[in-house]
Amino acid sequence: MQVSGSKVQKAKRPDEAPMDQLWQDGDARGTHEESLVVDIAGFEGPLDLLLHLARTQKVDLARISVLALAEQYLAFVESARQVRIELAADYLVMAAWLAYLKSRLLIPRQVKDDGPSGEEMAASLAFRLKRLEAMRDAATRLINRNRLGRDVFARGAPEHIPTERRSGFDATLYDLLNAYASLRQRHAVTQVTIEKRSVWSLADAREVLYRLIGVMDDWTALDHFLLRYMTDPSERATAIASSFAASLEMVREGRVEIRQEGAFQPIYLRRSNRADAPREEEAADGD
Amino acid sequence: MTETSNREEGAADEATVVDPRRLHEAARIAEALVFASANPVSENYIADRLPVGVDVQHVMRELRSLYSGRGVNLVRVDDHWAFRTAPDLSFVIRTDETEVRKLSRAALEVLSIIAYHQPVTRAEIEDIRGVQTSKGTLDVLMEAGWVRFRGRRRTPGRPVTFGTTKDFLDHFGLEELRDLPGLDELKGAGLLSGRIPANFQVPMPLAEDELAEDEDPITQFDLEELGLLTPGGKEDE
Amino acid sequence: MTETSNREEGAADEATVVDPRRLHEAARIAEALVFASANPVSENYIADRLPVGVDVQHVMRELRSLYSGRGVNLVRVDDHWAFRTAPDLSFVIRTDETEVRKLSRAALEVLSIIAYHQPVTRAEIEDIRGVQTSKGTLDVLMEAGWVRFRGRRRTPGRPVTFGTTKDFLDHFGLEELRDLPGLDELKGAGLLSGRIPANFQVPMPLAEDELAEDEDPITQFDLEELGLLTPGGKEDE
Repeated sequence: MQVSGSKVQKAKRPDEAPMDQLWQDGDARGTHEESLVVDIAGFEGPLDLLLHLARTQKVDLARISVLALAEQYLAFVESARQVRIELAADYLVMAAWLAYLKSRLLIPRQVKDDGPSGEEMAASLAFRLKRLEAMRDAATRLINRNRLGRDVFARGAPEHIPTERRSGFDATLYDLLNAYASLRQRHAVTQVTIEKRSVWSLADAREVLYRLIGVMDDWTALDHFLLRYMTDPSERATAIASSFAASLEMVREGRVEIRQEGAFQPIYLRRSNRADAPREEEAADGD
Repeated sequence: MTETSNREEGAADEATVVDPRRLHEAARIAEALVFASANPVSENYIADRLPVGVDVQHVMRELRSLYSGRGVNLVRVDDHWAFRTAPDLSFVIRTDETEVRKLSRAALEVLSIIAYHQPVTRAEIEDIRGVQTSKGTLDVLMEAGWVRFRGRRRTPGRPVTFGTTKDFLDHFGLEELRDLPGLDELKGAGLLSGRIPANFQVPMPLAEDELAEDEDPITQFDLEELGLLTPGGKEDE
Repeated sequence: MTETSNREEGAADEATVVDPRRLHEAARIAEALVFASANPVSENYIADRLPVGVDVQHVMRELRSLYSGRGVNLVRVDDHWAFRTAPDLSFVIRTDETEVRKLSRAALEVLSIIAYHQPVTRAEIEDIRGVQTSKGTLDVLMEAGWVRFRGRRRTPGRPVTFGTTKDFLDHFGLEELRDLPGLDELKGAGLLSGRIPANFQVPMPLAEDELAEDEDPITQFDLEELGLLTPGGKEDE
C-alpha cells in the first residue's frame, strides 16, 4: 500500500492553508518548503496530487468534497507560483479545469447554458480519482503476488526449448520494431541538427487539455481558464491568438469541435465524436 | 487448434477405457516434456507427443494433483504448463543473486492499467493516469516481455492497442487474465470501462462497501451539503 | 501438504527421531533446490538448508526412489544431485526439433525494412540500412519463411521486390500489415526518440497481396530466369 491515512491529519477547514495539509504528510514527501520541487516531482501528475490532497481531507473518496478539493489544489498552484516554482503544464492545465469546475459549482446554471453542469464535472473527477486509485491498488496487489524469479522458480537447468514453430528462428515483434526504430533513428540523427526542446506551446497545452477533459464530451469553455493558468498576463493577448489557431488546427484534424455563440463570447470546445467510440448523443449544435 | 479440440472431444470419452499403463506412460511423457523446459509448454505441443487416444487435459489434471503438495508444482499459464517451485519454499531457494526487475511506480501503474483494461490505447492509459506517459515506460514493459502491441482499434485513426503477454501471466503466477486480482469487483464497480457508469455516484467507498467505524452512511442530504449532486440524482433524464 | 504414508516405513531407521511431517518438508525443500539450480547441487548445500536433524542422504534416497518410475529421474553425480529426463523418454524431447536460433541484428533490420517498406528491392534495403546486405541475410529470412519474392519493379534491370509472408504475420501476432505501429506510435512507445527530423516518415506498408503501381507479379519464369530457387522448396522436403 502506498500512503495510508495514518499520518494524515484532521479534516480540513476551508480557511486552513492548504500547504500545511500537504507538507505535514511526512512520509516520502518532505515537510518544509525547501523541498517543494522535489515533492512535486514525487507526484505522478495532477491526478496523483489530487488523490493525495483528497486523502488529506481525512474522509475517503466517498465523502470527499470536490469543491474543497478544487480550492485546495488551486491554492497549491497559487502558492507554488508565489515561490516561483515552475509547475509542469499538466498541473496547470488541471488547475484551469478545476477553476472552471469551481465556477460551474458556484454559479447557478443559466438556462441557455449547455456546457456540462458542475455536478457532472465533479462526478467525472471523482470517477477518475477513484479509477486511478483502484488501478494503484491493483498494481500493489499484482506486484505482491508470488513472482517468478523472486518467490517461485523455474527449472534451473532446462534441457530443451519446446517449439511448434515451423520456422527455426525466433524473434519477437518487439525485437523487430526495436531493430527498425533504432536503425532509422541512427540514420536520421546523422542528418539533422538536434532540435531544441521548446517550452510548452499552447498546442501542447491543448493536447493535455484534450486528454484531461477525456470523459467530458460536452461543450466546455476552458479557454480563458487555460490561459490564466498557462501564461503570463503580459503574453495573454498573443497567447489567445495562437491558442485559437491551435484549436482550429485540432478541429481540422477532427480531434475537437469548436463553437462560439458570438463575438467575444467564450469559445466552447468538445472532443470530436469522430475521434472516439461512438456515443449516442444528439449534438446540440447551435451554430 | 481446431484439430486438437476435435481429438480431445473424442479422447475424452475413451479416457475411462484407456488402460492405466497407457495413462501412466502418457503422464511420464508429459512430465518429461514440461520438466525439461524452463518456459511453459503448450498443451497442444504435449498432446502431439502423447500416445494416440489419451486425453491431454485429463493427464495434466492428474499430474497437477500429483505434484500439488510437493516442492515443485505443476502450474497452468494460458493453455501452457510449467513446473515451478512451491511459493512457500522461496526462502530456501532465494539467493543473494536472485533479483527481479525493478519497476518504477509509473511503469507499474501503466502495467496494471494495461493488464486490466486491455486492449488499451496509449491515449486511454494517459486518460486514466491524467499524465503523459514518459517515453521509456512502455518501452521498459515491452522489453521485459510483459507488454506487447496487440493490434489496432477499429475506430477512426485506428490507434494501436496494448496488451499483456504470456510471460506476464507466468511472471505474476496467473493462470489466465481472469485471475487478475480484484478483476470482478473492478468490473462490477464500472471502473474498467472508459465511461462513467450510468449509476456512478460521486460518493462511493473504494474497494469495499463496509463503513469504517467512524463513518455514517452517506445520504443524499450530505451530498447536497457538500455541494455535490450525483449525476444519477437527476432521474428524469 | 498431506504426507505420504508409505514414506514412514522406509524411514524406519530414523523414524524414531524424525517425524514424517518434517521428513516430507525436507523432501520438498531438497526437490525444489535441485529443480531450481542451474547445476547439480551438492549434498552439503542441500543439507545446510534442511530442517535440523534430518539426514540428507536419507531424504535423497527417498526422493530418488519416488522419481524412479517417473518421466524425470533424480540422479546422483559425484555427491551432487540433478534431475534428468528418464533415459527411455529422451526420444520425446529431441526428435523433430531443430535448435531455435535467434535472428541476428542484421537479419532483424532487413526483415523490419522489408515489413515496413514492401515492396522493396535489395538496393533500397541497402540504401535504408546504409550498408551492403549479404545474400546470407536474405536467405536466412527466406528460410525462416518470413520473407518472399513479391514481384519485379518496372524499372531498368527489373529488380526483384521483397515482401513478407503470411507466416510472418502469424509469428509476430499481427492480423495485417497495417497493424504495424506507425511513426507516432513508435515514438509514443519510446522506441523512437523525439529527435527526428520533421520529414522523417515511417511508411504504411502495402498489403501483402497488393501490387505496387510499378510492380509486376513474380512468376515461376522470373525465378528460373534469375536463377533463384524458392528456398525450402528443395532442401528439406
